[in-house]
Amino acid sequence: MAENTGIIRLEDISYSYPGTDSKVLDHLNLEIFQGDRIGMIAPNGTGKTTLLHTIMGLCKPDGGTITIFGNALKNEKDFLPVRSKIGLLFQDSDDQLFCPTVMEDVAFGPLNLGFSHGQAVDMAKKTLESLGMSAFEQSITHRLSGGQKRLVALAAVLAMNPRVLLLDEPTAGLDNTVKERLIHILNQLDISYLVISHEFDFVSAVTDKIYSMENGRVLTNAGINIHHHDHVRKHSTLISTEYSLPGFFLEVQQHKKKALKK
Amino acid sequence: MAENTGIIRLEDISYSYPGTDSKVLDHLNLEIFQGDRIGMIAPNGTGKTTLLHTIMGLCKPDGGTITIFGNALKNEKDFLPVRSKIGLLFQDSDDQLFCPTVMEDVAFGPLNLGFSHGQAVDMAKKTLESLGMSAFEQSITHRLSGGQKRLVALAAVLAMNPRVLLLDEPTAGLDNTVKERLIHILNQLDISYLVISHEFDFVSAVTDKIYSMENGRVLTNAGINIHHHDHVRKHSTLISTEYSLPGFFLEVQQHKKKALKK
Amino acid sequence: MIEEPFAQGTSFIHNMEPRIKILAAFALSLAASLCSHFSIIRVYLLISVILVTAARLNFGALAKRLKPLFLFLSMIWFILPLTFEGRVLYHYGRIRITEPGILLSAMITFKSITIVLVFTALVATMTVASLGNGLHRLHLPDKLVFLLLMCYRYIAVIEEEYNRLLRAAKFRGFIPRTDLHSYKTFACLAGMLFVRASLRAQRVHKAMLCRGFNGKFHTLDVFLPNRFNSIFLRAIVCMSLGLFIYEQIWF
Amino acid sequence: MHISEGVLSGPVLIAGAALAVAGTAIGLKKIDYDHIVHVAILASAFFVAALIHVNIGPSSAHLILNGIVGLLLGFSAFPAILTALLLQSIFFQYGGLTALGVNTVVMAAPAVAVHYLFLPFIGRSPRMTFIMGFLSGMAAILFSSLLLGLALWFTDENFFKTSLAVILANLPVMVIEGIVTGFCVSFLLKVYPEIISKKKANHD
Repeated sequence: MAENTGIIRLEDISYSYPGTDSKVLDHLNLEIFQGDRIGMIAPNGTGKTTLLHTIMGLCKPDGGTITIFGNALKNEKDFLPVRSKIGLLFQDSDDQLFCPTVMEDVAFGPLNLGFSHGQAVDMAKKTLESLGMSAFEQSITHRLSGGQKRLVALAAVLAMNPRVLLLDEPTAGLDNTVKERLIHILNQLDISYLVISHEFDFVSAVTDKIYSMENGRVLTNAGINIHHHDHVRKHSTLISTEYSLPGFFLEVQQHKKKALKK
Repeated sequence: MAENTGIIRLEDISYSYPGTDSKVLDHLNLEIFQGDRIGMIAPNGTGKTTLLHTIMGLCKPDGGTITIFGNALKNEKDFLPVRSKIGLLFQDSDDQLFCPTVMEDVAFGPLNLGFSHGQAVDMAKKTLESLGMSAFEQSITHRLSGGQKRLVALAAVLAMNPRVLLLDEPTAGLDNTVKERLIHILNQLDISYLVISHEFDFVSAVTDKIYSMENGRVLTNAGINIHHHDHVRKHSTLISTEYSLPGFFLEVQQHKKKALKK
Repeated sequence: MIEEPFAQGTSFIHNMEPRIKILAAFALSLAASLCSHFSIIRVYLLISVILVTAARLNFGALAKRLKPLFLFLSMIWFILPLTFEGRVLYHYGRIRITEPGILLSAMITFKSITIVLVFTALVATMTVASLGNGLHRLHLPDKLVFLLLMCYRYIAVIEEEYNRLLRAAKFRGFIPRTDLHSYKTFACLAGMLFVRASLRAQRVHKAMLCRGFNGKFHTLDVFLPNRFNSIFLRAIVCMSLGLFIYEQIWF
Repeated sequence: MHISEGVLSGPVLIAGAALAVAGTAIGLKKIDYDHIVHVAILASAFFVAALIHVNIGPSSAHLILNGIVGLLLGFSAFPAILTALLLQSIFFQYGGLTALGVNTVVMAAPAVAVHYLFLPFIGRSPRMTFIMGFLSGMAAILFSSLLLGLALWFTDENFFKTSLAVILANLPVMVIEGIVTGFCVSFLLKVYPEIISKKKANHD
């Protein structure tokens, strides 16, 4: 066992969809420490969303233990106080932004934490400002563009002042401008996070460690050695693909990981 | 001008979203010839979906001419007979499949073309068989996995016997097994196609020419020289990213293109 | 498709508190709908025209908005004079035009235009978000307010889903006709909307739980109460009530 | 299907409003906080589905689908339909504030009736499901047009002929709503039976 315990720690977690046999999570282990910036590269259908929902207590695992901030969590009640300290950014911002205006959406979390209207509005304003989204305070949520929605959703999560962020495909469907803005924002954040994505360049630009998922388990193998080269060389023009992101010629050295023993 | 005309030919096409000034397509030119297998590498927000919708007659361009199969197309009516001969594979299969069972979904197109029920079912069966999906004929489409849905969507498009295929991010969110299957299928097809994707490895594995899009135009420049290196080296395990596809160490030499003059 | 063309504006009506506008609209429309004399209904119509003018609404958009109403009214003018019993004003063979039919058509015309203009001037000049806030502060049930706001929030999302599905159908050669195949296709499309709505509801519910939802809904006030609001409300209510009582006593 | 402002008499408007309030109150009581999102987003889907135009010979009509809403939501159809109608009047000016009560009753009462009449038979066999779906869609429109006719008739006896015309004009709509609802219920039962069976379990 590790000498100091992670803030989130999943041990031996298994989960199958109700009524099916195939295991989405299969004796999975994962530990996130204070200050960790972890990337997880996994295609759809590998159980990544289930993994995040399990951490939030939205999926009840069939077996295993979940320890968050030092407490073992079992039932819905245990998860309630924890949820406000873990910010989950959903893959589809439309699922996450359910209030009519941006301000109401961002203030929703603080209001639920028991802050007064005035305080909640203040917190929302500050968070929006820190993300450069002040201009949208009074905007109608459903009229925003995809990129704006993503940033507002992030603001809604950050306004609750979480200790850990879980990001589910934060770049899905975004164009490069927003992606770069997201990279900039994440790199300036002072909290731990886990980013799930299938975009290697994005993940490597915002994290220190890269894991992957396979057969319902997290692979945190110590030996990953990632070489990344500029592989689209442009002559007469620029090919603006996601490859033209910061993070070129980047060499991510995998930190020595204290791999969890089962 | 080219000596023989392409089956799809866009000349000087401009398009702005209603009520805005910024041009999504800006005097765009594109020609697809019989037998062409073209890849287009374009990130989100560059107008690739608009381009595909323009070819299908869904976005009315502000200027320019669209010639498909030798006919200049102007209004909705002109496009009707053409649509069934161009197969468009949507980025999100959930947007494309709406019938209860796989069989009904695949037979939907042939039925619309006026085939009898028996003929449509026959055509659907054959198409599904050719994609190795016969086992799913009676499955509920909605309950399939993402990869299976993509293949059913492709079957639904192919069942109409199109002369050209347009594929919009066909690999988005798929795992490697399905990607490889898709590569195999595309390489065996005997029709022309245009693949839009941001996955270089996939595109280079299924196409002969690679274009890109920038500032509302298609770049078909002869000078693109693409170097591609294996950049995720695996030691103790496999990181399944989109990079671990066939097509490593690949060098695509751009074919000399007869660039369309304006 | 889902537009709120009148919600943006700078007139004093736009700047009024939602609660006040809802109450005023309610009082005025109710009084107008209960009115049955031409000399009175004209006053209501005048008030509604004044309100619309004060809200400085775009005339073209307003005309467009009144189009369905005028279609309905032309139907009324076509049917009622021919079907109502009463003093015959004109007849051609068996076709007769009666006085009560004409009078009722005229009354319906006055009333419906008045009520629609009041609604446009006072209710359509706020966003649904403000309307929800106003209704909340008027102590309508939490659940109903929330239902309204959530429903509003997801209409655009679901409409976009529908457009994509219909587009996919058209790309595969679907041409709507009067036949079983077409009806079945639309039934599938509608069914798919319900399925996707239900799945989305599950995800949204999870997202709410993640943000500490505990059964309490909040709406935020954007408008501050001021003296002018209550003066406006009193004026409108007094006028409605006054006209109503006047009509009961004098006619 | 709705009646415009300015047509109905005071007593009819007030009776309609009272019934709508009662129905909505019962409906809201049946929705717990975990379920309210579900009702809200299904109401959005209902709003959008009602924008679908289908051809009837040379003309076209938009779907109403209150039968489906009734089958899926039961008494919660009252608040859901009230919400959708209020939003319709805001966006398209289909009616204002005073006729909202009557219009809600006209659409929602048949939806609730259909729920209790036909839902128990749905799911017994594919054939039965289609037939019951067909009847639900048809009956919902039939009841709605009868209610609308009644509202007119109570306003003024001279509206009798108009009421008959309303009911007759809705006959083709009934058939089409029946067909579409039948297919739609069959679709839902095949593709996502939870959406129907969950409600069924609630009041068994």
